[in-house]
Amino acid sequence: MSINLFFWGILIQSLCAIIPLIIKNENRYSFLSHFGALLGIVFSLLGTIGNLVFGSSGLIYIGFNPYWNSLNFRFDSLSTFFVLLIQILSIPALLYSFSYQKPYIASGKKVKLYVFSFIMLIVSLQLLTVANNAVLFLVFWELMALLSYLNMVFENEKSEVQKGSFIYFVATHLATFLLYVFFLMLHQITGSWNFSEFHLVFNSTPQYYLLFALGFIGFGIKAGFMPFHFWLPKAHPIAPTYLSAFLSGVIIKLGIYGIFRVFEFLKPTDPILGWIVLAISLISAIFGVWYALAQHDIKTLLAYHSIENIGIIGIGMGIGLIGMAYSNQTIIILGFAGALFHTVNHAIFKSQLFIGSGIIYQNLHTRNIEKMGGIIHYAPWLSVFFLIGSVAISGIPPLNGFISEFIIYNSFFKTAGYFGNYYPIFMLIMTVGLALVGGLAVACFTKVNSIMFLGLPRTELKAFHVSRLEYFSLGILALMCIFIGIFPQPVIAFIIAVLQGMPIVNSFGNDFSVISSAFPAFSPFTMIFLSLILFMTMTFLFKKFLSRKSRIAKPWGCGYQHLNERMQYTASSYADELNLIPSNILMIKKDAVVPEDIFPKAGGHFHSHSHDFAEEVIVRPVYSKIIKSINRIVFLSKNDIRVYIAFILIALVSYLAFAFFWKF
Amino acid sequence: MEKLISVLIYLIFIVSAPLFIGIVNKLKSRLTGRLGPSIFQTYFDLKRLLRKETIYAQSASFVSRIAPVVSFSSILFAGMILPIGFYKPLISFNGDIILFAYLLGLSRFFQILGAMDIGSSFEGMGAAREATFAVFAEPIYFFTLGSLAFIFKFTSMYDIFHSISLNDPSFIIFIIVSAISVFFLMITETSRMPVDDPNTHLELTMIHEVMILDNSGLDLFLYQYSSYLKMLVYATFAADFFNPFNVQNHIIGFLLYIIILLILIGNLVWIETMMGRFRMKNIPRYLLFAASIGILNLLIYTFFNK
Amino acid sequence: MYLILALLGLPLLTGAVFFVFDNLKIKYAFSIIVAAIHLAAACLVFSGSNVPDFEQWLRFDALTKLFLLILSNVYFWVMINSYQYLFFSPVAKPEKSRKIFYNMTNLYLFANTLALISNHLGLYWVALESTTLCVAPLIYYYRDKESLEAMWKYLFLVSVGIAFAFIGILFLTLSMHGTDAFEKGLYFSNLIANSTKFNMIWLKASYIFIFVGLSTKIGIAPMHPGEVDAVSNSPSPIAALISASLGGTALMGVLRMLQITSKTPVYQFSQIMLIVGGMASLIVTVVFMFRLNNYKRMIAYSSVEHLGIVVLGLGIGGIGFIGAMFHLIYNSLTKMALFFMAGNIHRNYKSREIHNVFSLLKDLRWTGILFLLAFLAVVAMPPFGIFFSELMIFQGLLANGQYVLLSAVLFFLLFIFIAMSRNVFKMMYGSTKINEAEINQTNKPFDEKLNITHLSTAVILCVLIAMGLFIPPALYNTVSEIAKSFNF
Amino acid sequence: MENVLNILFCLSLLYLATTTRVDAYLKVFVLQGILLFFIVIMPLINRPSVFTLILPVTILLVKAIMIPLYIRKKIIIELEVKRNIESNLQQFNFLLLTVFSMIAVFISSNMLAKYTYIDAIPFAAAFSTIIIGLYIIIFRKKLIVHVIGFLVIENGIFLLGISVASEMPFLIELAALLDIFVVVFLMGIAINKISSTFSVDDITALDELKD
Repeated sequence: MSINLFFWGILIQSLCAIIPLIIKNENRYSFLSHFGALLGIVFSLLGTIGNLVFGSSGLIYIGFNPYWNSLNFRFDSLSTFFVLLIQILSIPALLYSFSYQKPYIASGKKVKLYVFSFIMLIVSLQLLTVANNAVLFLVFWELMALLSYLNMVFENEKSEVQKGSFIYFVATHLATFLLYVFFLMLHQITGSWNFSEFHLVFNSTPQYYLLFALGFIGFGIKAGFMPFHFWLPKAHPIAPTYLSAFLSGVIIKLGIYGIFRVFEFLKPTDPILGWIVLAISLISAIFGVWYALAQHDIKTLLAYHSIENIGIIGIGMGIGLIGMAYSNQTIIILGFAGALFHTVNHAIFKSQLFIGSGIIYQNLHTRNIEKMGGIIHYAPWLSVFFLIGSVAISGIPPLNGFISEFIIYNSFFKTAGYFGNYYPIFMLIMTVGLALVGGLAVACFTKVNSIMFLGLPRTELKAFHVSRLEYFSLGILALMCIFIGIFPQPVIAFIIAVLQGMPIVNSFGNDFSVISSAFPAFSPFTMIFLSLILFMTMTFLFKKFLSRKSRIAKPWGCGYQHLNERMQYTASSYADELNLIPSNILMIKKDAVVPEDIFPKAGGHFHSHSHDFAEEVIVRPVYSKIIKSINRIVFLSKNDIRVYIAFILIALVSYLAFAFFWKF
Repeated sequence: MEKLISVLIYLIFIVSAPLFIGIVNKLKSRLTGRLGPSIFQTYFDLKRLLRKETIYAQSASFVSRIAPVVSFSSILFAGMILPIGFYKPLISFNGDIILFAYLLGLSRFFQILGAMDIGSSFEGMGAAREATFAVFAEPIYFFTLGSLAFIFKFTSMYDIFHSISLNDPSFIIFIIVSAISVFFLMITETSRMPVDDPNTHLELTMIHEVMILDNSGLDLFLYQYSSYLKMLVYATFAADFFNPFNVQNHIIGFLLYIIILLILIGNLVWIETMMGRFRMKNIPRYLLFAASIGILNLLIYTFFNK
Repeated sequence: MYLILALLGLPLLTGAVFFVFDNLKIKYAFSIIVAAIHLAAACLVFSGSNVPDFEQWLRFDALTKLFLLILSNVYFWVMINSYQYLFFSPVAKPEKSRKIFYNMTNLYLFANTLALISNHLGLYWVALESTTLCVAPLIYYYRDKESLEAMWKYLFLVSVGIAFAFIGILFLTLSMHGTDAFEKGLYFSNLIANSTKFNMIWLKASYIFIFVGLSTKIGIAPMHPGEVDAVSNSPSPIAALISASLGGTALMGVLRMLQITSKTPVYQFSQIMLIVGGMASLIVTVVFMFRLNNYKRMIAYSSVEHLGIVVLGLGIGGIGFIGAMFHLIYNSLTKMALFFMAGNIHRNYKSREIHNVFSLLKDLRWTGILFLLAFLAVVAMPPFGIFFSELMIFQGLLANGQYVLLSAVLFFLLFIFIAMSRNVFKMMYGSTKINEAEINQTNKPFDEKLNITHLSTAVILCVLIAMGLFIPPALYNTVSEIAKSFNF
Repeated sequence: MENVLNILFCLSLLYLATTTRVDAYLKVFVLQGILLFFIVIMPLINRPSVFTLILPVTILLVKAIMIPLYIRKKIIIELEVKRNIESNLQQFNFLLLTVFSMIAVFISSNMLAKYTYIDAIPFAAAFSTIIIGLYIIIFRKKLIVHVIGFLVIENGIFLLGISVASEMPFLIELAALLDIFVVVFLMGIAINKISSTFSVDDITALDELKD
């Protein structure tokens, strides 16, 4: 019953996607399609929850193709987890996209194509996670890439939008080519196209490592691990904000979903693979956040933070992988639980931050944080929600970011405990790495919050309009952050249920009592955090009651009374000292004109910009070398008929020689 | 009964926080040949601040009103996790060393926001320095405590410190090594002499002081009290490493704790009078040095103890 | 018997009669009727109704049925769109080239159908030569320097190529000497039946000559330039006709030779030849795709690439062979869609240069979207068929264990994708270099009414999507029958 | 007797390689047409039936009379084409090339004659005509010379057909001849147009189609 509810929901959504193509009036179809799609999502959400509760792992056939045999769907626990994530996150995204497009419709921009492709994107995501046939998976995978590209060219007049979306499209296409080979090899080995039959004994296949590399890199490009992340900082800032919120909140998670599937198919039993995943994720985490520290564009900064959080999720998965190698169930559970929990958290607070930055972009029409400032006086509630988001993302206790990092820390300690010899040292390095990431995240988000919201406004601000709908979508996400932070038990129970369903977990013995013991006790958290918040409100009220008189005066500034906004700390000066350390990796270029004479006249300026290491050193030179070598093949290009005839003669003679001297 | 004693100990801990700084100032002035203020001078300052009128800057928003409250209460809660005088702390569960670090992170987060809220370049400079040095403080904490946690396979503060028994000579090396790095962590976090001079008034050199430059009245009270508390929390954290001869009797344990604290004060004062400040540029290098000591004892353990 | 009349007689008759008429409207109506009848006949033949084989002169096996259906489908769509095109095409002296347009297209249909269904190698050769003759004046439609040069090059190159094919046929007869098949003559059925008794050296030599000769017409590198010049300078219906149907007919000769050599030890060699040809066309496309600035030429090179992939698939065999068959079908549909839209763009922007075409999505709303969809089809995006056929070919490559070849093919396809998408997206969005405002005044407003080309392209794309995911059983049976006849 | 005619054919090729004037090319082409006529007539002498005679007569008619007349009238006179054929390869090298290729063809056809059922001389003559025809196209600039080169290739193919004594049905031979004539006819029209639009009729003019 619940499954066809899910498919009914999908049907409604796709119908709503087609509405804009029929109705002419912009406002009417945008309203109809957005809220119709919302209704569809609620339907399919009920469907997924229904079949999670009633549990149905049967296959749903939608057609038969002579070459790819049955095109079917399957609701196993991992895909239900990700479908739920997509559906929950698409509600605020749709609300925000509706209000984001309103000013554009008012200014007469035709948004038909973009409304259609955004809703179809949500539909293809849901079907992608549920697809069980490899070819069907590839179809929806490419559709996802195509539709997100079509959506990304929202403001395609600007050249940076054209360039960024082109890089995104090529990167996903490269990832898909790797996945072609990955799925074809799996088909060749197991002889079937269904995910449920793709399980392989480790040492029976010679190309085992090649398969793992293909799968991991293919999905890693989409997830955004460090060496293959070059498209992410280019694609996020130029996409319309509702898409970049959805892109980094949900679409990147599909790379993670893919990597989980790779683990499920290959069941790696070699710890080295675990170590590789751990190393890549640690690098992505540390350098993700360090690059973010050096950025001035708010959306590139958030994009790099997505890389950092993907790194943290990767660390959880690496630990799980090591657990699988030694087939020790507690480690597997801890690692994967940390990864899944952080996926949920990241989806929530990252969409919140992106929506916040989108609202600011719509009012100030700039993404450069050095031009913002003092927004808290004009939109206090917006800065409260943004503050909650940034506290959550840097993993500070009362909110949900801390819980998932806590699980991952615990997995480090448990791994060091179980496996002797060198593991404690490596686990220590991982703990310190994660702590460093936490510290840098704190530094980065204090910078973002203080430069954007606090202090004096750097560009004069008049009205700051935030629609009720935007407040509502931000409100839902903020509430989720706080709720999960203080009451993690329900989400933990849900994740344990998902883990029980996953073959990679329950195939190592399924006495799930060990699971509850593996998990650190969460009951103290609720008690501590509640009392912490209670204590804070108490002291705040006490302070308000006790301080009978409080006065507003000019800031002290050691006696200098004429503080103006240009004397404030800017983003680059705040993060300057921290950026000096890996400056050759961050590739920070500073151009500064310093007036020399004693009474300096105007004209001095300072600008620092960081280039992406992976792009400058790996992708760009390789690409230009290939293009140069392609262009060097010049002899083919003479367009004289005698040359063509000479080609025919040469081809003939060479084939004849080849035919008669080849020994077969 | 057990719970009652730990609550009582915790209350004493909170009340005696300013006393610790009072003794330090008194001892320091004595060493430099001055009579120096009485050890209760810090209490009088706090009382004076209670009466004072709180002044907020024009550019300040609600953040600068809640920042002192949040940073004060998070340090209070961090104190609850520490085993004071080798007693069982109020909060202790598996994994509370992570909660301890991140609670301090929370207080730092809001202190920086409070400073940046005023929008003057002095607070900005202090906040930037605080954020930079905090990034290096966390690795020191995790290196030392993490390596101990890995050695003893416990993740709760109380269990770790109780499993350190000084009668086995190899443990003494660990304790000395981690004590040095933790002492350095204490100096950085509580902005004592070699890293930052607590009672200088030259804005360009201050780190911690300049962040609370613009606060007054009750906010300043809360900030001052939380800095005293932070000082005592880090002192106790350093003291807990020396849990001699796993003493069972509480009274002797508590006395031992006070003696170790006094030794610590002596150390602190000695360094403050003798050494000048490090240059701001190479403070990160010293912090990395302190962190690498931490990893030393894990290497010792794993390789020699095979 | 009436089927033969519909397939061959009617086009010949109308082709001849039209030399007398010169009223364009009647000619258009007549040729659409002929095309419709031809399509109906082809469908009947495809669905298995038996046709007399004129004492061995004609042959209706699975391969001919499939190719016949492709040809008539392409011809039908081209005929529908030709009238729309004739009236608006920017030609200096239109009436002279319009007069002979419909005669030549009908004669082309006759020659092409004859070539497809002929059972005798010589008859096939003559019909192929006459298709070149029919197409040459059509290429010269624009009567300007480029089209003249393109016609000359095409005519000269292809006739030299086909002459070499004739040498190949003579070598085949040489290889038949001394066997009893010699008396029975050059009938395909006879050749395929007792090909094992032939002399291997001459069979190999004849295969080479026929492959090289015909590849000038198919467009396989290094003999592709003639085809590319012709396709990129002829009017877009004719370009669609050439690249979609003519390539297939020439490929028929190569397939027949493959069938002949399939039972003999020469088979492995002929497969390697096909693979080499396929790879060469991919390399050539990559090289030229980065340098060109003319979107019609870009589509021409993409058809060289796709026919290279088809030949590669044929060379691999097994699932790759089946993939190649489907690839041929899907490629013919995609090429038509692309060329019709290119024709539309050419008519509105009056230039074939990519940098003169900009903000297509904004100005020509329908053409822009359909051109983008057609481009996505040609670059193997999933809902469209080419994705599935390419997947089959990759699967065949893997089944043969050719990892290196597969990675090379993927590498080239990726770079072709990069180059093509860069060009197409430059056309799609507003050009940032030239200041758009003053440009718009010059050639605005475009008449973007929904005309027949849009409708037919939309229908073609829908057929492409439908055939991609859910393959009709009749097609599946025919393709597996073909595979059996090549003993896969 | 056939061998003598074939050798004469090769001689005509060599002459082609040396001359630099266009109408000399034409005369050689006419000679080759006549030689072909005799080669075809030779085996049919002993059973003279009208039916078998049609083919040689058409060859004579098409190859020796109609095409040369057409070329001479339409191209050389109307366009007063300059006499000599510019070539981008000195005559001497071209001659060397033709001689070497003919030697190579003769050697390989002898080798082949041992394994398979062919008689060496006619096969070698036919094959060398084809190759020399190709060289003419590759190394000459004038368009008319290209057409003549193409016709020489056709002669070579026809000679090959006869030497292989293939039982190619009569209708196909005739259709092939007809096709060749139509191709030449079209090329003639094209050259007219080219020389009128490009005002110079050698191949270098044809480079409008850049990428």
